Amino acid sequence: MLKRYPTVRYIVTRGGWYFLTFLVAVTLNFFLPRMGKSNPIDIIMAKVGGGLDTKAAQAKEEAYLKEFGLVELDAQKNIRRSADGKPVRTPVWKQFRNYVGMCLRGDLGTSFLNYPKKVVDIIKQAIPWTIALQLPTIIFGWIIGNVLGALAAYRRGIFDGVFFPLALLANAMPFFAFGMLLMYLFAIIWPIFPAVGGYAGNLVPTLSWTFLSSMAYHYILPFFSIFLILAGGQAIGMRSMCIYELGTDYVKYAKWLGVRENKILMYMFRNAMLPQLTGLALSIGQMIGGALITEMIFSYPGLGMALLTAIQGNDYPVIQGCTLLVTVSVLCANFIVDILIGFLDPRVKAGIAGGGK
Amino acid sequence: MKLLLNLLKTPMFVIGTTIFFGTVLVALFAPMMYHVDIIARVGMPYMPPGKEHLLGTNHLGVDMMSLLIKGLGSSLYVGFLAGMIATVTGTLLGIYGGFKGGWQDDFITLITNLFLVIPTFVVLILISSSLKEGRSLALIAGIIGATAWTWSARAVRAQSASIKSRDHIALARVNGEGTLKIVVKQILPYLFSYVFMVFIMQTASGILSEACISMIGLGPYDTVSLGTILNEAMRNEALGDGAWWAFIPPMILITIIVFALNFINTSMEGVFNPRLRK
Amino acid sequence: MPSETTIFSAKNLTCVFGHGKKSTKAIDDLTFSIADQEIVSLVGGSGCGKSVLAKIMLNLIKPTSGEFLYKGKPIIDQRFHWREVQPVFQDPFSCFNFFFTIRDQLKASFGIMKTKPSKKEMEERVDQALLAVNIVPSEIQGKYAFELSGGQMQRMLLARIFILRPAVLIADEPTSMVDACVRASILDYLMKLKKELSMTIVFITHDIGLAYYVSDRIFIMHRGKIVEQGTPDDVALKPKNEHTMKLLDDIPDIHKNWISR
Amino acid sequence: MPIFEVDNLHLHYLTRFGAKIPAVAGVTFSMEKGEVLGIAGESGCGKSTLVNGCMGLFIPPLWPTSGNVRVDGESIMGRSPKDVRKNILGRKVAMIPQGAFNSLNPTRKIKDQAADMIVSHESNVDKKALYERLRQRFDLIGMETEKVLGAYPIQLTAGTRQRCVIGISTLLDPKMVIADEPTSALDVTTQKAVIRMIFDLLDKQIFSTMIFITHELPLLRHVANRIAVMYAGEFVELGTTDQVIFDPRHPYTKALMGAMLSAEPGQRQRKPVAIEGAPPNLAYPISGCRFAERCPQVRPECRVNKQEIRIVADRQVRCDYAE
Repeated sequence: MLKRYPTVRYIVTRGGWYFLTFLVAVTLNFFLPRMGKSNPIDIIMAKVGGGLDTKAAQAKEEAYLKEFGLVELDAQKNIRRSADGKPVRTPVWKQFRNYVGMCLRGDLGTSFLNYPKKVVDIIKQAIPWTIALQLPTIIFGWIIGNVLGALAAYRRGIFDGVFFPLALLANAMPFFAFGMLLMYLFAIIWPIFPAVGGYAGNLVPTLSWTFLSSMAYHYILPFFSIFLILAGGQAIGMRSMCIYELGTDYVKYAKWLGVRENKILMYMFRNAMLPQLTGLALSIGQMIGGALITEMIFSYPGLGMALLTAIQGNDYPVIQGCTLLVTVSVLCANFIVDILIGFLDPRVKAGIAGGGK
Repeated sequence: MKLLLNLLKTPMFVIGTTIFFGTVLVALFAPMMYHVDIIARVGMPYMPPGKEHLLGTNHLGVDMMSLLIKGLGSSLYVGFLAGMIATVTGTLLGIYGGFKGGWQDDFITLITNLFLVIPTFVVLILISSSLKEGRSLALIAGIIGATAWTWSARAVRAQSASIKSRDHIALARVNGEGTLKIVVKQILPYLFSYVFMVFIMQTASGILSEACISMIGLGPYDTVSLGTILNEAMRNEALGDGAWWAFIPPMILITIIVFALNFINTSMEGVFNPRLRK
Repeated sequence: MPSETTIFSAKNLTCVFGHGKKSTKAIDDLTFSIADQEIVSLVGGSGCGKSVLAKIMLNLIKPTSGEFLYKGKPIIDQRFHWREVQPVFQDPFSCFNFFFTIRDQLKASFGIMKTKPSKKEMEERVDQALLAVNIVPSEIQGKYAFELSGGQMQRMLLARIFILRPAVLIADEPTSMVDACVRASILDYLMKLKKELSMTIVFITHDIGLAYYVSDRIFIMHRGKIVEQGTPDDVALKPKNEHTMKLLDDIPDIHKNWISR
Repeated sequence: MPIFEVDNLHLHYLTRFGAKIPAVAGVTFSMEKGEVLGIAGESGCGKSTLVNGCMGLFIPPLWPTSGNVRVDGESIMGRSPKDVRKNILGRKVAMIPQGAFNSLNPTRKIKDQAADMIVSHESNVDKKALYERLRQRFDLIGMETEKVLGAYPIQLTAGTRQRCVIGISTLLDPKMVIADEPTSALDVTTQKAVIRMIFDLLDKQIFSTMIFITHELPLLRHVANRIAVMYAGEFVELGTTDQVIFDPRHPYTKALMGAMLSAEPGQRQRKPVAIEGAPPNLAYPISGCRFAERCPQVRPECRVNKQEIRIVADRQVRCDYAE
C-alpha cells in the first residue's frame, strides 16, 4: 500500500531504521554498565547482600533491584534471598526484558541521591533548561558558522586569511575550556556576568520579570561559549565545501551564461549546505555532549548538571536515565535531519520516488 | 615524493608539524631536564608563578610545571593510542567492505551507520562509569578508540570503493596477484595519505575526548592528564581564587596540540585534493 | 563444435547484475565462437554489454548461466587462463599504479608466468618489449605513470603484451582515450602483435570504421545480444539487422550524407 | 559585415610566480551569418582557452595579451567584468559546454535555472510572463516542455539534459554560439538528435553563427562549413570543410585526417599515418615551427623560422613548405 506514497514509505523505512538503532542503544545502555569486574550492579548486589550499608542506603538499593527486575521476588514482593542472605538474581535475559519494558513505558526508576524522587522527575526539571540553552545555540551556531564559512570561501583574501585560522583555533578548543576561559575573563577578572547558575540564587523560579531577566543574564556566558566554538567548527567544514562547489561545472556554466553573482552565490550556498546538513546529523551527538559539559562548568541547572551530580554521587539510575535520554534525543535529531535532507535534496528525493518502482 | 616536497612548501604544514613535534619533544625530554614530581607538595596551595615554581602550584601545593609535563605526556599518549585504535580498526573494516562489496559490505555499512548515530559521549560515560576501578590511561584510550572507529570506517570505505574501479587492480589480477597483495600494493598506497589524515583527526579528537571525560570526573585514576588537571582546578575553585596558572596553561596546551593537528590536516587536504588549492 | 582451433565458444551465455527488481541483464543468452588467429570486433553503443563480455573472456567476471569454453574446455585454472588471455584496457592512466615506476609494474607482469625468468632475462625482455613499441628504455627509466603522455602510456600497455606473449588479446577500446594521430600508431602495434605472435584478438570499440579496418569478423551488439555478425564488408556495407542499420546510420561517416538540413 | 571577428588574438596564463605562459597565439578568423566554424585539435591545444577569449570572459589566471574580438562590429575586449556579464555573456555570445551532466545545478529545477538566466540580463521581468516565455521557447525547440521544465536535472536522461542546456544557452537569441564538444559524452543516436536540434535553432535564426569544437573529425565533416585545425595554441590550417578533410595541406592536418578510418570499401588496404611524440610545452619559448619536432617533412629551417599564415590552394596554412 505504501508503494503509492513514496514519501510516507521513505519516512517509515527511515523511522524503522532509527527504531532499530534505538534498540541497539538500549542494549548498550543495559550491557555497558555490566562490563568490568567492579561494575555498579555487582557492587549494589554485594552491598544489599552483605548488609554493610546503612538502613537508608539499603532501602534505596533494594528498591532499585526490584524496580529494574534484577532479582527474583517472592509472593510478598520481597527480594528472594539465598541461604547466605545474598539476593537471587534474575537471569540476564529476563533482566534485559524487564529493562526494555521499563524504557518503553518511560519509567526510569528512582534516584539514589534524592530518594524517593523518580528519575523521570529529576530529568523533567532539568530538561527545559537544557533545551532552552542548547536548541538555540546549536541552531544559531550552525547557521552563523555556515554563513561565515561560505563568505570566507567566496571572498577569500584578507577576510579568509584572518577568519580561517581563528575558526581552526575555535575548532581546536574543547567546549568547556572556552567556557572556563570566558567565565574567568568576564565573571572573575572583569565581573560583568554571573559565573554560575541559571538564575540568581535568591530567586524562586516564577514567571516574573525579575526572574526572567536574571535568567537571560545568566544565559549569556554559556550561550557564547557553546555558540562560538560550534560556529567555528561548522565554518571550517562549510568553507571547504563551498570551495569545492565553486570549482564545479555548473558554477562555470552559470558564469558563462552571465548569471548574476548573487544567484551563483545562492547556488553554491544551497548545494554546500546539503552535505553540511548530513554533517550536522553525524556531529549532533558530539555537540550535545560538549554542550552538556559546558552546562556542568557553569553549574547550569540542566541535564548536564544532573548528570554530573549523578556521576559524582554514583547515582546509577540517574546516569542511565540521562544517557538514555541523550541517546533518544540525538536519534530524534538525526531522524529529523534525515527527513529534511530527503525533502531538500532533489537527488535524494528522486531516489525516494524511484524506490517505489 | 613530489607531493611531500609540496607539503614542505606549505607554510601551514610546516607550522603545524613544528608545533606538534615541539610538544612531543617537550613531553619526551622535559622530564630529563626538569625534576618532575607530581605527588610531592613543594609549596603552599595556589602559589603564583615565581622563581621557585615557574608556573606556581596547584591546590595541594604540587608544582604545576611537573603536572603539566606529565599531563602533556599522558594526553599525547591517549590521543595517539586512541587514534591508532580507531584508525586501524576503521581502515581494516573500511577496506574490507569497500573492496569486497556484496553483503559483507552492506553489513559493515549497516553496523557503521548504526554506531555512528549513537552518541559516543554517552557510550564513553557508560563504560567509564562502569569501570570504577582500574581505569588506566591505556584503558581510556582503548575506550575512546573503540567508540571512534565508525567515522574512519565510513571515510575509508568510500575511498576504497572508488579506487576499486581503477583498471590497475584488474591488471594486477591478471598478473596473478592475490587479494592480499592487491590490497597492499594497489589499494593501500592510494589510501595512505588519506588514512594518515584520518589518523591525525582521530588523534586530535582522542585528545579532546580524553579531556572531556576527565572533566566530568571519569578520567584516569593512576596518573594526571591535561583533562584531570583542568578537572581538579575546576573542582577546587581555581577560577574563583583567580589562580589562572592552574587552568590556563593546560587549556592552552590542549588547544595548541589540536590546533597544530588541524593545521597539518588542512594543509594536507590542500595538497592531496587539488580542487581546494587556490 | 568446439575444438582445439576454437578459442572461445559460448552457449546461452547470460550475465545478470544486481538482484531482485533492480537486476539488469548485461549479457543476454549469447551463443558464438571465435576461431584461432581471428580478429573479432565487438561493436555497439554504450551499455550494450561489450565490456562485460570482455571481462567474462578475461575471467574477471563469472557469467550467471550458460557455457563458456576456452579452447573447448571450461576455465578452471585461472592462472593458466591469464597466461593465455591478456587485456589492453581503455584508460591507460587508470591501468598503472602511481606509486611504483612503470618499469617495476611491467616487471610485475612476469608474476603470471609459470617459471619466472632470471632477473637479467626479465630486464632484457622488458627492454625488448619497449623497443617493440618504439620506446627507448632509458626514456621511461625511473618514471611514474603521471609523468608520461597518454599515447606513451597506451604503448606501455602494449609493451606488457609483448612481454607476456599471450595467445589471445582482449583489447577494450584501446584507442578511445588517445588523440587521432596516436591512434594510428596503436593500430600499427596491434597489427604487429597479430603478425609476429599470431594472436587471436578480440577488439572492442564503438567506432565501426575502426572495426571495419582491423577485423576479420564483426559482432554488432545491442542490449546484451549479438544482433548481427559477419565479415566487415557484409556487416558494415550490407547490414541486414535494423539495429546495425540504425547504428551505421547514426555514426557520422565522412562519405555519407549523415544529417539532412 | 561579418557577425563575429577575431583579430590576431593572443592570450596567456599568468603563473603564481608572475611568468606568462602563452596559450593562444595569433588566431584570426571572421564569421558570416549562418556559418558554422569547426575547430579541431588534440586535447590541450588551446581550444577551450580560445573559447573563453571569444566570450571576453577572463577568469584569472587567464589574461588577454593583445588582439581584438568583435561581435556585430562592436569590440568586447577591455570591458569591465560587470559589463561583459550583463551585455555579452548569454546575450551576444553563448556557450554550450561539454558534459551536461555536471553543467546544470543538481538542486534546481530546469525552469528556475532558465529563469535565473533571463532575470540576470533583463530588469523588471514579470514572473508569469517569464514562465510563459520559457514554455514557448521549449515548445519551439521541440522539447517535452511540461515534463522537462518542472524536472530536476537528475530526472532527465543525458540527451535531454544536453538539449536543456542548449535551450537555456540560447534563450536570449545570442548572435554567436560556441559549442565545446557538446556531444562527446553522448552515444551516437543521441548525438544525432542533439546535432539536429542545434541545426534547427540555426535554421530558425535563434542564433546566427556557431563555433563547433570537437576532436571527432567525421562529425565535423557534417556540422561545419569551414574547419580550423589548431595545434599548440595556433591555427595551422583554415579552409572549407571539403578542403581540410579531403585535401589537407599542413603536415599536421594530413596526419589527423590520415588517422581517420571509415567503413567503406578499400579502407582495409589503406595505412593510417602515425605521428609519434607529444605537443611542445608552451611554458618554454619556441622559436621555429611548433610542429617541427613531430613533423614527418621537417627541414632544418623549420626549427628556426617562425611560420606565418599564408594562402595555399585557397585556404590558410601555417607552413612555409605546404603546397
